[in-house]
Amino acid sequence: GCSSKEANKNNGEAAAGDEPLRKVSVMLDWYPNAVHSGLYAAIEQGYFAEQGLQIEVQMPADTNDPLRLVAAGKVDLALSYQMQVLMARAEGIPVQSLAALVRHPLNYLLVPTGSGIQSPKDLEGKTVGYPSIPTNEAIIQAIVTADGGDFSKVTMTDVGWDLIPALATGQVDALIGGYINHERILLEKEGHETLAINPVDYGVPDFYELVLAASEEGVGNDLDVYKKFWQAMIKGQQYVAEHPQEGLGILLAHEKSESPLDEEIEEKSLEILLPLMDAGERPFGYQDPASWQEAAQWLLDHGVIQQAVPSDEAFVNLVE
Amino acid sequence: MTFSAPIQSLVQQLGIIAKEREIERYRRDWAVAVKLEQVSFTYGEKSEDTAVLRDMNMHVPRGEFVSLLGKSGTGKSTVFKLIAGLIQPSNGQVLVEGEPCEAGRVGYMPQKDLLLPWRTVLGNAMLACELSGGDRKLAKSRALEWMARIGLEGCADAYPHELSGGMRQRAAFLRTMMTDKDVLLLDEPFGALDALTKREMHLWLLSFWEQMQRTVLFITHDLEEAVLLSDRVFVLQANGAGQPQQLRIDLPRPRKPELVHTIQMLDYRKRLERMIYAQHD
Amino acid sequence: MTFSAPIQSLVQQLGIIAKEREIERYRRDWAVAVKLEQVSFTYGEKSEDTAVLRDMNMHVPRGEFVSLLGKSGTGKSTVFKLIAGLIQPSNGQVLVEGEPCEAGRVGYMPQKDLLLPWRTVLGNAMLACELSGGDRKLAKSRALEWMARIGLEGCADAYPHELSGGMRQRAAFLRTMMTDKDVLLLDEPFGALDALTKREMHLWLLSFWEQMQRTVLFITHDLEEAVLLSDRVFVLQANGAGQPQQLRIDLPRPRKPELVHTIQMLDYRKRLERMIYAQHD
Amino acid sequence: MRSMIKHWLHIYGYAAAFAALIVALWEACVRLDFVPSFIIPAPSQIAVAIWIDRHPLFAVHLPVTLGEVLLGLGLSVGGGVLLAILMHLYRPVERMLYPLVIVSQTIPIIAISPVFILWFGYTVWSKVAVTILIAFFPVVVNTYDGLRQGDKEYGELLRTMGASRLQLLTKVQIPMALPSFFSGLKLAVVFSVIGATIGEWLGASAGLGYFSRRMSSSLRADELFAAVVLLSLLGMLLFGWVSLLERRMLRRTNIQRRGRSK
Amino acid sequence: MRSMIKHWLHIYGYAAAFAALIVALWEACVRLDFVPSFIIPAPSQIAVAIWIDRHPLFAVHLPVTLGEVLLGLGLSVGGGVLLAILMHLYRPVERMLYPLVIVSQTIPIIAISPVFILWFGYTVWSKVAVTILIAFFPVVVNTYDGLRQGDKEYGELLRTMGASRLQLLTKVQIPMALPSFFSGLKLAVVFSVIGATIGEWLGASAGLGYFSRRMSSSLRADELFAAVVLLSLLGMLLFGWVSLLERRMLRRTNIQRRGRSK
Ligand SMILES: Nc1ncnc2c1ncn2[C@@H]1O[C@H](COP(=O)(O)OP(=O)(O)OP(=O)(O)O)[C@@H](O)[C@H]1O
Ligand SMILES: Nc1ncnc2c1ncn2[C@@H]1O[C@H](COP(=O)(O)OP(=O)(O)OP(=O)(O)O)[C@@H](O)[C@H]1O
Ligand SMILES: [Mg+2]
Ligand SMILES: [Mg+2]
Repeated sequence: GCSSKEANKNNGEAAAGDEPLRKVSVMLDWYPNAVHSGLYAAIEQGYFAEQGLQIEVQMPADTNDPLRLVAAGKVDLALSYQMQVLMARAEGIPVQSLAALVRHPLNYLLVPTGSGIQSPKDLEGKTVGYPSIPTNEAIIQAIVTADGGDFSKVTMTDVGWDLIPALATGQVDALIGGYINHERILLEKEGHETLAINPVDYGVPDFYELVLAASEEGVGNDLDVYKKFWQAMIKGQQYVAEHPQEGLGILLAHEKSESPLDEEIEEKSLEILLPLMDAGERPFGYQDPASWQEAAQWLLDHGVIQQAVPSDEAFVNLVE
Repeated sequence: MTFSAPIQSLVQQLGIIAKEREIERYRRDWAVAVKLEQVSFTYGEKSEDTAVLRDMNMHVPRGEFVSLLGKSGTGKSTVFKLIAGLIQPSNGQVLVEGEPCEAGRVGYMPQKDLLLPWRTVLGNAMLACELSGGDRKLAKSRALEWMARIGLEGCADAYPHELSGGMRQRAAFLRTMMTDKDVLLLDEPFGALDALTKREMHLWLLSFWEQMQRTVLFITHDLEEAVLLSDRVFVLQANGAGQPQQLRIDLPRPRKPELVHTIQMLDYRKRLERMIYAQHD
Repeated sequence: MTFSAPIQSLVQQLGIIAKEREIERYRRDWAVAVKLEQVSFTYGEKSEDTAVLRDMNMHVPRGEFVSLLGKSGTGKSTVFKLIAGLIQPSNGQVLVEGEPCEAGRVGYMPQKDLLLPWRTVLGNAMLACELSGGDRKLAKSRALEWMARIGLEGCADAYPHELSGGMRQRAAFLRTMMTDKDVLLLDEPFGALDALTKREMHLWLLSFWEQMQRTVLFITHDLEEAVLLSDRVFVLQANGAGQPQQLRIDLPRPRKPELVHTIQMLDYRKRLERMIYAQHD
Repeated sequence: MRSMIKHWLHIYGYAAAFAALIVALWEACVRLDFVPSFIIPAPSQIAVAIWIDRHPLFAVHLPVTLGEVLLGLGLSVGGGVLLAILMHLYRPVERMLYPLVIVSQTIPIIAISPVFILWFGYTVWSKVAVTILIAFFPVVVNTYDGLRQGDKEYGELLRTMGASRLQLLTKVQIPMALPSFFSGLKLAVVFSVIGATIGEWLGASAGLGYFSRRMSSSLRADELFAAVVLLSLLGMLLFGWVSLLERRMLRRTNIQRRGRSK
Repeated sequence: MRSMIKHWLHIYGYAAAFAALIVALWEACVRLDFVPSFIIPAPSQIAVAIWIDRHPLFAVHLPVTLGEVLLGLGLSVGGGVLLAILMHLYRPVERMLYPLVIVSQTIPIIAISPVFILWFGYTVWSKVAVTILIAFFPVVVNTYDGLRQGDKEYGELLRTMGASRLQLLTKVQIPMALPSFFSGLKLAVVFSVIGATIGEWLGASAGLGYFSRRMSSSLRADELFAAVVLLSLLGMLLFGWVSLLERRMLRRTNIQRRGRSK
């Protein structure tokens, strides 16, 4: 950012540290975990301060809250899901995505190994558990149908927030809505090996799992602030990508005093996440209009949203 | 306005006459502490047949000690509740010192002692003072003094459930006497007392009454007690109807307990018995 | 074992003597319905000085009608609670028909009426039958019959709060009489009744007692009542200590209410008065 | 008829006016954008949502939730009263079980929801179990306290009449515990509604709780609040019904509450 | 001293033995794999977790939660009693506010969690608000019922002594409402613990509820139950303390509960 340098100049001799930092509040999609190590690294390494920002991290009560609260102007930025941003827009909630953190689905179909289920069509006559989010139903329908199965023979069970116990205690035969970097690792740790089936292999668009969102009003007023924010995030993510051990260490240290994280789990998680967060040629966070287009169309086609959402209005890129 | 002298004096005289009439009326009203006029009362929403009181009339002269007698269940306590303003007559009116009755005008000792169980005897006695916002210290010293005189010395800090039946009754009596009201309604205040204690209470109540010249209405089943204490005795009709019968007790005051053993007492007692029994045979 | 004849007969004789002695003892015990032996009692955990009863002795012969008199607060009701087994003596023993007292052995009418407010008069009267699992129909017809005799006809379905003080007392009395116990404790059962109603109750209670030959203990403050009803009167000491004074009432039975106006009555009354007053002067 | 209406108007006039005022204010707040409608929708929007979704709401979800509520409530009340009576009769039972009962109330549902899933699966029983967990505590505490409160003197009287402990309980202590029991019941009735809702969050395929959570996940506030309004109405209805029952029962039994002293 | 210990053993012996039995059974169940330890860990595992995390648990989270509980409880009780008194004194207030109070109890927290955040942000007040929401209802219902229950006759007596409505309230109705109020308070005390826990789920950065949720989401049952055990202990302690207060108060004031009739 050039603007931050300007600000420094304007203040003359005043040291950068003395200048009041712009406060930016970020609501996480969930409690801190490996996916947020870039953010925490950027905070700890002072990348935000360099940009003249002070970050306030908040945690939600429910995965649906971040979007609502960012739209209501209670927080500046929120981490959420691509599909949910589209659903929110379909409901007239004025939010826009600013950047893609995780560029591919983490939400896989999980089935216990040795259960005989090899591909989605084997789900016929089985029970699939999902957290109350309706997109999961659409995903199962899509992949079962694409695989030549009959979705009407699949029993869908809402398992609330108890994803792991549902599968581990045999209440359901398969699970959708669990993440390969979290639920799957945890299941494995408890001795439940699972087969993870990627929905993308069965025609579901390769959507962004995690995006950064802001309200339309916020984008209108503070786009430059958000850009600065993202610059710091890029540096943070880069730091983590280059030094995964240290990057994770920062997160662990941050959480240590209150709610110590399980190091082993988070390590594995980060290992899975890093490639999925990498944008390749493009800078970290870049969003492809085609992805949005595809996702919006898919949601509409599968009845998750009732009216078409113009996909180009759903996002703004902070980096090109 | 100006008038000629004779007319002026005429107007003045007329004014004086009018005022005297008014005063006279007041005097008459004032002389009656409690007045029941054609009072009817029914509990609940039952029909007229089940009325407890029917067209009852009763005048209690100011400053008199009046007893109410009557068979159990004839409505004595109901009359008290009417005068105390706890219930409203379905017909007729109840006047206390010329005004329609309302709660808080008279001192009322109900038939049940109704001592507040979470207050000590002293606490119960202090209730009236607390409610009217009087001088607490004065009230306390008076309560303690009176307590000693009615045989409750040392019980100031006892809770009601630690008292015997007669002690509870005396504590309730004390509480009523602590209300500074001109009219006192006492519903069987000494029913649970032995003869000796009762005699002490009589003496104390009489001396209190003679000093203060309050109006006292007194329900009892003890005929000797009624004669000993009262200026006038009302005997309620069995079916709660009409005018209660009256008997004036023309014995000189102050009255001594020894009166109980006199011929006069026997005579009054017999007359009262006849009045009560007559209604039921 | 075998013994020679003379020894056998000796053993037999000794056995007979022993048995006769036992029978004799039983007879003596049996003749005493209620026995208090050196009974002391203190409420709470206060020191000995505040004892309500101290080394009290009292024998109530079987089948007698016995009254308890005493100044208010001397411990009459406490004695009843001991006999009813509600409280345990801190010293000495209380025997009912030769056995240590325990709740449920005697019929007890407490000083407060304690009618269950959620039951009608009939429901309250039926309590004893329900508890002992007796014949409900029989009990009901008996309750209704007795209700008529004590002036509560038509009140069977009334709730206690709809009754006058005297009616409540009679309902409580009825409930006690419905218990089929051999010993009855009546704590001021007629204190809230007018003379006429009281007379009716006396007549009924006496006829009941004469028929059934129960043992009755009766607390009252009405001396005439005590003399009229009792075979024996106990007068409790003021400080609750020692043996209560006794007076046998040697009047022939059946006793008529007119007895009240006889010389004998006056005589007994005076003696009792002297006994009570003597303690307090 | 007319006078009946007048009487009701007199009694509930204030309340109705006040409710109308609140609804109007709320509508205004949302319309004037003081509160975003995706966080709290306007009453009119909720009404529309209820109308549009009337079929799933009333025909599908309401009956399911109602069933869970009634089943859970019935078991809570039965079990709660039984437990209270046992604790009252046997002191050791009280000492052993009361702490457990309290513990059950302080365990966050997230900690034991897996247990419910393990034991009951996704049947109606997992929801009933949550309902019971939430609704039975007030019944236990209030009934137990009510049983202990009863005037000692009535109990003494009955003892002199040879009453057994059980008779003491049925003839005196239970009647005297009724007012307190009813306070607990009123709480339980309301709690059972939220209990069923939370129970459905643990996993369900129908019910107003399930519906509300789905709508919340789809960010459809109108429908979410449509379900909430139904839940509230259900709670109020049940509460009103129990209050009525209470009034009848206590009037008939003349226990304490003989009308308000004016 | 010895006899004191004996006395306590006698009173709590059963309870302690029973508790020990339960803990032993539980341990066995987990060890023998009847229950997977990631769903319910063994008591020994929990104990180890408490020990390991003693610093964050006792130094960081417990004080935060305790503060919320006490603040929320205080406000619930104060506000609840005030509301009950107002409803008792003014009938229209009752008719206007009672339905609202009931509604507040049937709204699932997910529906209004954004509202709390919107209004109170991430301050302690959002947690206190949830605590109040959960804890004040039993206080209101029990206190209100208690005020109405009081024997009418005492009130009548006071009216003949010229008592005003306020005096009636303070001299008769409040003393007579105490037993019922205490039942409500006991409920509120326990509910305020769970209230603070749930409040912390709405957004917090410390507290046992926050801790437990985080541990739950990463399937760390040992730590989760370590927090749960602390919450339960907190609830029991508060409950015990209020019970003690109740016993003292009611004994001192001789209201009804003059000991249990044996
Ligand atoms: N609350 C009530 N509801 C219905 N009836 C009642 C009520 N109170 C009293 N009664 C009836 O009214 C009548 C008169 O009762 P009241 O208490 O005035 O009698 P009383 O003359 O005081 O009798 P006692 O000498 O026995 O006290 C009785 O027949 C009684 O049954
Ligand atoms: N529960 C109690 N706790 C403490 N003291 C009590 C209790 N009950 C009674 N007493 C005291 O014991 C004494 C005797 O009481 P009791 O009721 O036996 O008297 P009583 O002879 O029946 O009197 P009364 O004729 O007035 O009914 C009284 O001084 C009383 O204060
Ligand atoms: Mg009367
Ligand atoms: Mg007595």
